Amino acid sequence: MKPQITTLHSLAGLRSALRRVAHRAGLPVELRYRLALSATRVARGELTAGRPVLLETVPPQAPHQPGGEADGVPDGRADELADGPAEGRLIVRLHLPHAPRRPSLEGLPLPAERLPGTTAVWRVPTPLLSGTDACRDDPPGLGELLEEELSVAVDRADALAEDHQRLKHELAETNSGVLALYVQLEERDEQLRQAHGRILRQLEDALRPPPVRVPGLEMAVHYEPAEKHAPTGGDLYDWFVLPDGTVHITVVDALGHGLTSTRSALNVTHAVRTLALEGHPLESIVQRTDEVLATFDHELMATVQLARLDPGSGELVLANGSHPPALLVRKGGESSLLEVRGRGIGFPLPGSERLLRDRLDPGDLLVLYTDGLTESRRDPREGEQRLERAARRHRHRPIEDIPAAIADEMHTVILHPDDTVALTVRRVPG
Amino acid sequence: MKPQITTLHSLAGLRSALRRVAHRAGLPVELRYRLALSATRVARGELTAGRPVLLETVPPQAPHQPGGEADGVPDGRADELADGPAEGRLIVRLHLPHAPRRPSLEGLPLPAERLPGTTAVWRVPTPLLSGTDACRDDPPGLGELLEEELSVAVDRADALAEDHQRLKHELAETNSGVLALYVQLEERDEQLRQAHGRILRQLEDALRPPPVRVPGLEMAVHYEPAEKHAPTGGDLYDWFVLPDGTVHITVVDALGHGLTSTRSALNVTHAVRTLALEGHPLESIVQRTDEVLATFDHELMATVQLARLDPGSGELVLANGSHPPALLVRKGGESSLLEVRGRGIGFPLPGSERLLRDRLDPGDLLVLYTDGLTESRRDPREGEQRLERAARRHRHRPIEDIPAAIADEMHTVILHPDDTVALTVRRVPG
Amino acid sequence: MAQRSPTASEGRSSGSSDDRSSGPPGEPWEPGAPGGERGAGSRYNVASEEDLLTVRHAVRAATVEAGFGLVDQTRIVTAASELARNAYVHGGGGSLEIQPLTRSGRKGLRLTVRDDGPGIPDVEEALGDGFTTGSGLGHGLGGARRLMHEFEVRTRPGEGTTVIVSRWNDR
Amino acid sequence: MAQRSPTASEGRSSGSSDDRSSGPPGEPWEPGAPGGERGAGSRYNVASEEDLLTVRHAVRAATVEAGFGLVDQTRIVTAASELARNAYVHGGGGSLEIQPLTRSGRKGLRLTVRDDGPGIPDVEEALGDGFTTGSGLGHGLGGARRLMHEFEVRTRPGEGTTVIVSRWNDR
Ligand SMILES: [Mn+2]
Ligand SMILES: [Mn+2]
Ligand SMILES: [Mn+2]
Ligand SMILES: [Mn+2]
Repeated sequence: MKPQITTLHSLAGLRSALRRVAHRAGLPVELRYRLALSATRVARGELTAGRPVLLETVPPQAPHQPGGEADGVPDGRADELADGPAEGRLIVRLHLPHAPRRPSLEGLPLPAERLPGTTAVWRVPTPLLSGTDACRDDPPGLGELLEEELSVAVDRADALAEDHQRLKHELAETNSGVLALYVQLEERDEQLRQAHGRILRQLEDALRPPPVRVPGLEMAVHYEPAEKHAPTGGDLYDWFVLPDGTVHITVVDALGHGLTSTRSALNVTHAVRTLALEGHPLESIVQRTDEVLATFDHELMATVQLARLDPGSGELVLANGSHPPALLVRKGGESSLLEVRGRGIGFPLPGSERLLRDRLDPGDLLVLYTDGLTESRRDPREGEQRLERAARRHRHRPIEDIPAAIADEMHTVILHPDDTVALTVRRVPG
Repeated sequence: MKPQITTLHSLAGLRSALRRVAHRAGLPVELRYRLALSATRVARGELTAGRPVLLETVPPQAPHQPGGEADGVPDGRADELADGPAEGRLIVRLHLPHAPRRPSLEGLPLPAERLPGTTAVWRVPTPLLSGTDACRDDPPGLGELLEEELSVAVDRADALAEDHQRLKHELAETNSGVLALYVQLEERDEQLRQAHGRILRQLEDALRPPPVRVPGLEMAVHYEPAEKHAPTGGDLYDWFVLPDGTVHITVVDALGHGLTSTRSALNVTHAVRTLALEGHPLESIVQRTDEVLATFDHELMATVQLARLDPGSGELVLANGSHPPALLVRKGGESSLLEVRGRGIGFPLPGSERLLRDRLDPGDLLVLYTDGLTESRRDPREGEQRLERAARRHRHRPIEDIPAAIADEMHTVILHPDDTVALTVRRVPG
Repeated sequence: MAQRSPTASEGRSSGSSDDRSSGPPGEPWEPGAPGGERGAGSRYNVASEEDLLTVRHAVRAATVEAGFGLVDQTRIVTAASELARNAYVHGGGGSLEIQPLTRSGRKGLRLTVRDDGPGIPDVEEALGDGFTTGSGLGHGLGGARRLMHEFEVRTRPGEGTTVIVSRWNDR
Repeated sequence: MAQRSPTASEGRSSGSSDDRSSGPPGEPWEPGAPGGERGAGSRYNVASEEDLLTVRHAVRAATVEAGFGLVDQTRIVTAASELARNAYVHGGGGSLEIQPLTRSGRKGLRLTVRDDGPGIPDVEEALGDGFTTGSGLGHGLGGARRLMHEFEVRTRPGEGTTVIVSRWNDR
């Protein structure tokens, strides 16, 4: 086989010549049809227009003839020879000597290089031929070559289509799997949150006293931390029945937020409780609590509101240490803030200056709270006035609903978030 | 176009005949080559062996000739006609009259039906031809048909390969994305756990007193719930310095586990604390605590151990209500269980029967605990003996390590899991 | 967790996942309402298996364009594929529209998947996570909702289904 | 969370995810040690992009065979694909072996992915989750570890990498 240059006047002739050369060079069938299709596409315009093209083919050289290839390669590069004798290259140049412009080489089934001018070149690696040129004897007909190519191309397409099918299925499976995995992980997350929330609430409940049921009084409480999902801060309440049948209520707001202030608040409510149960008079309890706690918690500062209620008579007694005033709303709607001067635990000169005495008639509502309820808009006075209105509005509702209803109304605007306790007591006909 | 039967003696002839029929019937190129390739595969054996095959073709009927098709279809089924005039069918039957066995119809590029005997049949839908048979005029050469087929097949394969590439890339992207998503969700989960664990520990810490630092005494405590990750149960301790400089320690084990017993335990430690700070004598505090708490918690039952220690002199005073005995380990290794009869809060006849007085010399170690420490193997006596040995072994270690070291050793075998508190006090040269 | 405000009689349900990186602050995003600026949308038919792939590629490209990271790309592409498959399998074919969003300098992507199928008789049930039970793989609607920030279903028996989902970019 | 007992000098690290559905009770599963009964393994080359697909299909089929549900299939196939890709991209090609496991009546799957690449200089670093930062997508080793119950890396600079992972079926 030698380099050849042929002038061609028809597509059929071009294809036929190329296929025979490719076959003789032992090109794989796929490369052969790619080469034939590509050359056809490049030359079609010229041949259709009746202008001949030149086909120059340089067959691969036998291994014992290194460098021989370079003879037919005017623009041969050194790296073309670097492939060594393991495989040769069939070089195909298609010259369009009469073409008015350079042909497009875009998207050819076998990419071509462009030489200067209107020439396209393919350098196609060929397998190492064993000994003699095995394909030279008994050359098949052109129809045979075409049929072979068609068969290979169809098989390749069908194999790809099958792969494509498997791959689409795999992607669909994966998509379903990802969805299911995501849901599973999110559900796990949700369960985790719920479990932790449960423990947190139980632990918080452990800090708070159980409900007290006393004929003649209805009581309910609402508490919410400054930050959602955070545990109780330093706002705490306590309520219990004293041996004489009166109800004692403590509301405390220990300095700071978070859990250290929870401990302080617990210290206060428990000290007050024990002192009250011990029989200490109400007017001395704020001061006595300060004394008792000062010995081991020097940092503790807390405002505290103490209330005593006789369920039978409705008699109310209040003591106070720096805590915002209790609110009393009469059945008829008149309301008053029950101010009692006094200073809280850890404050200078701690203790309630006096006791305030009043009386709840059936239907009257007492509201105890921490400043988080009234000072969410920063102005205590304004907050107390809003509280009076809110409590008046809600005072006939079921007792369990009142504290939350008041808090909701008070907190429509929050400029200064703070822990909040709202506790309501209503006297009912015993 | 009419039904035809041709006897063929070569593959080339078969293909040529089929391609022309298919072309005339207006078959899409892909169906044409699939038909030609399939027929070739079915007939190859026979033709190679020199035996002729029969090709019978029934072209699609024009719309105005309903039922006409059935003439050429001896085995025609009703549903073949159900397609109506919208599209016809080219019917191709390939008879192998001399075949020794039925040909394989597996995996053909265009699936065939098998008729009785050695006949394969293809019924190929053809597009509705507009008016006259557009393809009849100017029939292309066989080579042209083949080239066209090859080009279509290669384009299809190349398009599929490109799709395949995109799809592989998409699958790879998805795989990376799923990995990253999984990691992100797991990390979120981890952060959630950590945040909740932190809050839980803080909340638990809020229930427990802060460390007490007193010259002359070292103190450390270890607590573990019966169930890992659960919060503290009803086992609690308290320690603080009294106004006279002595250290008061309370260890309580409230009935039950879980968080209701936590509230009970808190009630006890705080009542004891307030009474102690109030100046009540130690021997009356257990009984007084019962009285104070009985008024509002009728269910409460708790064992309690009270200790007073003078950091200067080492003087130790113990009171007890149904609680397991404290352990005293001397510097030299002698040990004794300090038994004090008494009954706990909520028990009948509550109160400590007497006080036990002893003295800690420098290096002596006092161990207070709840029964979870000693009764994990169900036998209190056996547990107390093991505790003596364990405390003896660890008594010289840094004080912070001792309670956990003792607990670890006591809990190598757990038959009966219970909340555990272990609290140790060592006298050091003041 | 996820807010649900379905009105069963209307067979309509919307909600947003509580993902830490939820949409920009402000009022809840109302599809069709003025507010977020929206770019030109592209619409794709969903009438064949091949269309499902085309849609997947297009959504992937849109997520990249909108600057979504790999994890969010995966979320959105997965949700889009599921919704498109639903429209194809249960709705007998339909369309998917991709619309880039911009609000407060953040980018987002809105997908609107429509079909003229039989509709979903019980949206709440379809949104339930029948996944982890392993049995009813359902429509995966619930999964798609979790994957996106905003989610709305409009359906009525016999009148087809429209699902509108969107997700905002963190960056 | 995940236990790690790496010895940096040996460039070896093993651990198990703390997944709720971890392996059967008993001693930790020791690769190579007697214990879990193992079926005959199949080995696949990982030397081309096409091989990655073949491996993915094979692992998918093995998970179905072992009775894994869709979610676990996704976990295992994702991990396998990542490890095979690592071996191909970073290890210059290698192999993946699939081995069915049985212990205490439970079924499992073990994957062994080998390459003769440069090895991983710092396994701990490679296991770190550089994912969510968006930048270093790393080897995804850490992700693969989280997806599986058991995980072991044997590597040394210049001596290739072997990753052995397994997962047990809940059912
Ligand atoms: Mn506060
Ligand atoms: Mn406050
Ligand atoms: Mn206990
Ligand atoms: Mn106990």
